[in-house]
Amino acid sequence: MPELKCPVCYGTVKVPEDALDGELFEHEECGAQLELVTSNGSKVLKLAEEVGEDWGE
Amino acid sequence: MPELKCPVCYGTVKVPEDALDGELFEHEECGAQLELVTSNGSKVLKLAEEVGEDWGE
Amino acid sequence: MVVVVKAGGRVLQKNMETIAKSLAGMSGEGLVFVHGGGDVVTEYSKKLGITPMIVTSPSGIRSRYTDERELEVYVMTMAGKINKEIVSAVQRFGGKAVGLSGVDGALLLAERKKRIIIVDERGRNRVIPGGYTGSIRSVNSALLTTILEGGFTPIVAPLALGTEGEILNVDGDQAASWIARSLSAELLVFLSDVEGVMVGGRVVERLSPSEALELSKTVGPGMNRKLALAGESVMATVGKALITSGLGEDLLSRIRASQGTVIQP
Amino acid sequence: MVVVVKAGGRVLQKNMETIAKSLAGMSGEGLVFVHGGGDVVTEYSKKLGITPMIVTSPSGIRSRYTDERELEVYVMTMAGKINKEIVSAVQRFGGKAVGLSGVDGALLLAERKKRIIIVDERGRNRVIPGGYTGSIRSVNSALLTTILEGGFTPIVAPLALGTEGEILNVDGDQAASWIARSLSAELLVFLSDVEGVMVGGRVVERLSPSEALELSKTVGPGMNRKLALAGESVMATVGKALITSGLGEDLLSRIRASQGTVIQP
Ligand SMILES: [Zn+2]
Ligand SMILES: [Zn+2]
Repeated sequence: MPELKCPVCYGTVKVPEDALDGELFEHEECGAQLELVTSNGSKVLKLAEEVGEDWGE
Repeated sequence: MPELKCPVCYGTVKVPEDALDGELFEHEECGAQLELVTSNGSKVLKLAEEVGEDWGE
Repeated sequence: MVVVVKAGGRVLQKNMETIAKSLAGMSGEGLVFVHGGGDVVTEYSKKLGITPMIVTSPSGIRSRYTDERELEVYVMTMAGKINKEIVSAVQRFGGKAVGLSGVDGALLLAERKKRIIIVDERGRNRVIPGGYTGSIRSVNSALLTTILEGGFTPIVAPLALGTEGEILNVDGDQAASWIARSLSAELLVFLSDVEGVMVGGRVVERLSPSEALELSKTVGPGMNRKLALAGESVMATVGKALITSGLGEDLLSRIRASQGTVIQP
Repeated sequence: MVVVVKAGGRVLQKNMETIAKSLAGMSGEGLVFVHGGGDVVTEYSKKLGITPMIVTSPSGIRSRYTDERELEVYVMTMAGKINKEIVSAVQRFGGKAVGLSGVDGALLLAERKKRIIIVDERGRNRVIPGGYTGSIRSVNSALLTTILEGGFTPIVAPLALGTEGEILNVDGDQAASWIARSLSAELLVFLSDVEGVMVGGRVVERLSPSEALELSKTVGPGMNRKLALAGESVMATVGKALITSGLGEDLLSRIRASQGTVIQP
């Protein structure tokens, strides 16, 4: 299970091997909602923002 | 070319071998608009009525 | 003052943005817009595995034969896709548009042909059961008046209610003409893909209603119907009819300047 | 006096004739009808070779994910097929109905989700680009008022205009609730396929708006949304909400007698 850096508290976040881009993780230590993205070919976590639940018929 | 009876003037109407049900013939002798139909297994002519041109988009 | 504008599917596909912008510019001035869209219906029929059947009447008028499955696609495409695309486009340009069909408020009442005459593939006249197409018999203009008075522009899809309450496919040109007559429109505009009625390679600029009816017997299919309807409308209650191009950028000025073929007493 | 009634696609498919007859019976009394029809959209998407994608939000709300092609089918099915079928059926029973969608007259304005959170097939939360679905933000009731004052019954398909003038898919229950609030409706009715809100095998007969909101957190999907919207509507400007069955023959008397779950202060 890879360990990535939390961009909010700089702590460590454990992410599953098979995690996909867009996958969300709440960092328990700081409460931040984090999103997995690929940046320059490597997986990093960024703060998730501007997301909501889907609505529609 | 089969000859059928005109139901209006009782004259003779010549109809092509390959005529289909619904096909229309004007009987020149009496001017009647006639429709070919199958009745009890044989082809007969009846007076065509209540038909118009198609309209629609 | 009421102006009724009709555009067919081909013109709309080629020039949707300009048409929507022009309609938005005339919105609130008593404008009623009627659209076609037969080509898009054909496209979706094909996608759904339905082969469209085009029939030709003994007088040479070609039209789509509409069975139950085709009617369904017709309603979805005309009153759903095309109508709402126009409505949203007009509103993007600041107009206040309301999509309707002849079914809504029993706006258009039509008679369905129980049996129709077609010229079959061997060129012979034959009677077949009529499809779900109708010939318009009356207009309930109450709904149109209500919506126009509310400051909205009705965008009308060519559907009608049959005598048994069933939905029917009706000709868009016919729908526009009936609506214009029922509202005693000042102007009825047919937007076509040519500059006007062409005779000898030139646009005929002006025709009386009776000249329009006469000429309708000799011009090509499509235009013959528009010309006859234009003549009949002006003979009834419509002030003036205009057959002009729906292509190009200057649509609004073409209409305001009556460029094209004008049918007027 | 305004009454807003909402029925989903499943109830409509099962009981179309009775519903149309009941709507005709209430026509002219300030009735607004909002319909769903997700199942029919799915059916046509399949026919057109589009695989519908259903997404589940982290709070357990399942909804259709609408890409551009699906939106097209959605518009055709909702605003075309289903809407015009209801309109023609209501008119067969003597009502005066006008089919609309949230796009017409800019009736419903919605915000599109640029990005949405879903629970993916592995049960994990993930962000994906938002489809063509919207969350309603405002209602322009001018068109509804115009049409109601004209004596017609609006039949509303759950579409809305997005902030860039694009057409969006919105939830029918949400549409009904927003419309009821904007018109300060006396009554908002959700026609469901059960007798009312069930707790312990029994219909809950009466709830205050805050009890409705509380209970909405524990009842099953579908009903949770209706219950929350019913509570919020009555907390705002709506007199009373009713969640009842849209099946069976006695629809009109069920509504008039407020049989089912009543949400009232
Ligand atoms: Zn952290
Ligand atoms: Zn004879």
